[in-house]
Amino acid sequence: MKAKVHITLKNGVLDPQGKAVQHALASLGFEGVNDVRQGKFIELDINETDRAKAKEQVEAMCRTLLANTVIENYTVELAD
Amino acid sequence: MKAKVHITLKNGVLDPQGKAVQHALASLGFEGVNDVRQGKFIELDINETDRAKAKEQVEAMCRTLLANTVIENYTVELAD
Amino acid sequence: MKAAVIVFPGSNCDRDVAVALKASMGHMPLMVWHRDTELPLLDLIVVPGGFSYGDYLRSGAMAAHSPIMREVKTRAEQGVPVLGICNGFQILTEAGLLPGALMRNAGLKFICRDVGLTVEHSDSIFTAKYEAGQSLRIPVAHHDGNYFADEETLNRIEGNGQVAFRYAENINGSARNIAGVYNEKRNVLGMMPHPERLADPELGGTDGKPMFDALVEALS
Amino acid sequence: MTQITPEIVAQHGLKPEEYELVLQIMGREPNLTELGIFSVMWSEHCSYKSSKKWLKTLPTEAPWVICGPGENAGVVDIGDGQAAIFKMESHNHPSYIEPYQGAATGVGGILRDVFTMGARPVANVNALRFGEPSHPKTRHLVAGVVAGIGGYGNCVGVPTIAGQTSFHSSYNGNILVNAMTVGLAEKDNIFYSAAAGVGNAVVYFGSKTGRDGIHGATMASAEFSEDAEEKRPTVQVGDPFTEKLLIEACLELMATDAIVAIQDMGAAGLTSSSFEMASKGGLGIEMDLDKVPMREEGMSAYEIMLSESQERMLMVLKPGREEIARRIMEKWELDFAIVGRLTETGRMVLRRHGEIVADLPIDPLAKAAPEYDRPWVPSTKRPVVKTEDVPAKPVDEALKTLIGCPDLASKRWIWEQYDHMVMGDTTHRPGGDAGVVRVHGTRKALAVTTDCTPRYVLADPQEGGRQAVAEAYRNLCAVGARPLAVTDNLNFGNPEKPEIMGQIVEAIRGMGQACEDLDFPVVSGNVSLYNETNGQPIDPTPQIGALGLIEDISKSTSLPFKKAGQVIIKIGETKGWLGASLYLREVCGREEGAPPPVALHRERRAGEFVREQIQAGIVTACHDVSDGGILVAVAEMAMASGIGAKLHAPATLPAHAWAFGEDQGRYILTVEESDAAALMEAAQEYDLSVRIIGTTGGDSVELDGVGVAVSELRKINEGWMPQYMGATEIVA
Ligand SMILES: Nc1ncnc2c1ncn2[C@@H]1O[C@H](COP(=O)(O)OP(=O)(O)O)[C@@H](O)[C@H]1O
Ligand SMILES: [Mg+2]
Repeated sequence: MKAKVHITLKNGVLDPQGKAVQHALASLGFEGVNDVRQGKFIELDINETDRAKAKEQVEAMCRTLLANTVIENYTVELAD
Repeated sequence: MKAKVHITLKNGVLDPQGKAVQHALASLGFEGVNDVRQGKFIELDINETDRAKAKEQVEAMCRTLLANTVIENYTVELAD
Repeated sequence: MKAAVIVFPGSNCDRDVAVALKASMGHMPLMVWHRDTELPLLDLIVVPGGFSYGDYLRSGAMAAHSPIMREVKTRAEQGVPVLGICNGFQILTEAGLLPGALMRNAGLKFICRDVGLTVEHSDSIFTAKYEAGQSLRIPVAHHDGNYFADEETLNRIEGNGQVAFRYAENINGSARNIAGVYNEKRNVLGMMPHPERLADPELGGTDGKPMFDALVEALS
Repeated sequence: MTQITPEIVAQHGLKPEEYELVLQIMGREPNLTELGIFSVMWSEHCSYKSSKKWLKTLPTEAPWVICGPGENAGVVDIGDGQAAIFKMESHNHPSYIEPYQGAATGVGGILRDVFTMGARPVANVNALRFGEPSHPKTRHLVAGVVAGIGGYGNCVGVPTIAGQTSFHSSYNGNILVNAMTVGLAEKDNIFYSAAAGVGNAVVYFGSKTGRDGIHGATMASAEFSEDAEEKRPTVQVGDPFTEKLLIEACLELMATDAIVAIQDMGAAGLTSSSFEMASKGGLGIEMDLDKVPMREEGMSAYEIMLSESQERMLMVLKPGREEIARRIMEKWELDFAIVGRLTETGRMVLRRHGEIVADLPIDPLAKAAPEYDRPWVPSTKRPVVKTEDVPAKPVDEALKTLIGCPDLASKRWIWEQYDHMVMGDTTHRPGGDAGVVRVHGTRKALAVTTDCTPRYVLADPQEGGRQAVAEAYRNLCAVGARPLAVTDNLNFGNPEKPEIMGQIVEAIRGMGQACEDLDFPVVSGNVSLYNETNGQPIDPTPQIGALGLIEDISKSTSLPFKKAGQVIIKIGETKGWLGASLYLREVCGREEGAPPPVALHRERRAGEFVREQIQAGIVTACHDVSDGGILVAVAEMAMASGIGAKLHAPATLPAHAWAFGEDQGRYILTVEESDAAALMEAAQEYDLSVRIIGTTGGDSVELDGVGVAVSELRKINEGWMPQYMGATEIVA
């Protein structure tokens, strides 16, 4: 089964990368960009076929490794 | 308008981060992870209100800056 | 000889390479701010190492779009020698002046140490003072030095003699151990190792110095 | 308005007596913003209330000291109109919570302390203490902290040239991350923080202010909405790219004559920077908080004043210089705002949305911060362990155990993740006794080291305090540098416990004696207390950072043997002291005994002698003897060079005591055979014990015929850390 994980910075946590990208876009002439936030997108291919168990497993992976829960949030989606 | 950009490595491009994550998951005892690919997830808040124009604009941003098309693919989604 | 070093926000080896150039050239190069749009007549352009724009998004990506890079591209096309070191190499690939891309090191860690390098051939103004096959010891200091290009590109650049240096030992996952590449005309060189860091005996070696000496000899 | 209840006072870490003082100073009840300001200004971190009394006893003066403690960093004269500026800071707690960002922002903070004074940072150093390797959190913390230090320092482009790393169970729940920066400035262009000139503009520049790091204790306050958790990350995120711009912008502005006073925003951000500047200048400030560049909407005065967002600075400009400053900040793409003016009122008056939201007297708040003479008890002295009571294990086996133990194993895994060569002046890379960088464009060089042996300090705080300073002194002498001054980071447990307070008092006393006798004053430092988890304190760790000057880089030396057939000479007396030694701990499994005593006068003579011999140009390699004793020191010289050594111990001592005893004040030198006699003779004048102990050469390190191959030693020494860290850690 395929799982898609989105990892984003929590609200209020400074995102230096997003800030720099926003700046760069402006200097490239892209106007009207109010905000940019950069996160991670991780695709996993796992053996588990039971959806509930798969979700549980990937969430455990997020908690222990994929996300830094002090500053990041994560969401897990399973492919159909 | 909000736009979500996914940037993923092209097929055939080795993903050192994904591989390391896969390895780390295994050593943490998560079994049955066949593949991990790590990409970027960028959220933009732009002024443009016309959907077609917004999409066009964000795709231009991807081509010029956000993605390196030698190694990466991108997709753009607009929030409703 | 007139050389220029391009300075981006976040460049941090600009002074180091200027000092190495001065040691070979006798005078300081011109330091050019990234927002400038024009360059004077020049014999050599150096894109130095560092963390332009913090290496945020992708190393070199934002610097590649700096106003000055348009001018650097034009000059490169006219045949002016351009040397990109470390972040400079990343910028030149992002700007499309060199083939391939530099990805995160396979070990995912920043690596700072001396590495063994082999010179592929001495047939360029950068390597004229080295012998083909010569082994060098030159420091690296990078997080994103894992050279990637698709097979077809790799075969092509190998065939054209565009590989400049290879690592003696694969430290970062680079395809075919590639540490440095030329453009087709061999007037543009990008390399991850830092020749300017071992161009002074007090810093522990001088294997990098012949590159600067060769450039000065050819371009003066 | 929020009613100030005893709970809110307590959440702000103020004791009821302290709150009484607040009421007296204010003459009324403070509002929440004002209370928050008192709370951070009177925190242990900002006020040094438990340690001030004792810190005052440290020697801080010498003819070459330009500025001692009290400013952002210490300043020493290095000749030719140049000055070195340096300091050490801790980021212990944040690094435990979020190792990458905690360590990264620690580096960022100490860099700012140094460039604020007009110096270009030229070297970084770090001292790290982790829990035992088997503790489940240790590996993750090591990976994160090292990546964070590298991530920040590498990007900013300042080489990280030395450090210290050790592991012990006392740090299991409370690691230590101490970072030090050394900078270079022109002696007559140093910047201080005292505000001057009523009417002058108070300027904010750097990054925008967000809700980063706002004091955790204040979260429960009624004024905050329910999504407080989500809104108030207590972890700050570092932005090294902005820091790099800030360095360049500051130095560019400092080359003009625009600045009256300047101060970085460190702990307690805008509050402490503005109060310190005003208080030092005896002036007042009126600030309009609406002008503060903000990253988030709807920030309250409380949040703006207490935010610990990184990469921000505050300065006072001369009249009419606002535009020059603005242009430079715009060039470097940094935020710039005139946020206030200096007044003669001696008060801090803050406005938000047009209303006065705080009005506080500056001096009483800054200078009348509580100062405690906390009760303390002397530490119990541990008995001296007799040599004959320590089992003699085979010397070769013991050497292998020691050289591969976590504390002595090579830290290459760490320092290869740090750019230690950027700036093009690193002549002595990590792995030696001190890191060395040339003073750019001159023949001079600065040597930097950081040292402390917590097991000695635990066993006897005063002796341990002395030893930490002495070892730093020795490490500088070992590369041929004249020791100039020290900075320190006093890491201890809860000072409200008399036995911990005793450790603090005695360690400071020992440090003070050593600094006095070695003519090695303290010019800056930092105190980190309450390093405890569940009532378990860390081992007392008064970390010393030290700076030395090499007049001519061609007259320095390094640790590796240079060639075979040279004579190995030991300076300093060997009695075979095994109490509190690594041999006792790692080979015998015993953590006990009094630590080796430090004889400061002999220490000084030995240092002077070694420096003189290095100056004379006859010393080919030099290493001080510390953890693990003579045999470990010689093995380190062998491993660094690939050249072996043959040693002979005197018959008067058991081999293990001679080889692994940790008597202080010793060095190992090598010289050509033809130079040995002259050196031995010169030593007589210094009244030092000097002995030829062997010769270099061969493929192994041998003591009286018992040896281990250098290649095997290397494998063990280099192997531990990479193997321990494995490939299981991902740090983005
Ligand atoms: N965290 C670190 N960062 C950089 N260098 C380090 C670190 N930890 C240890 N080192 C280096 O490893 C070597 C050994 O450290 P240490 O045993 O403390 O030396 P010494 O006994 O001379 O004080 C030194 O060169 C030191 O600078
Ligand atoms: Mg030492």
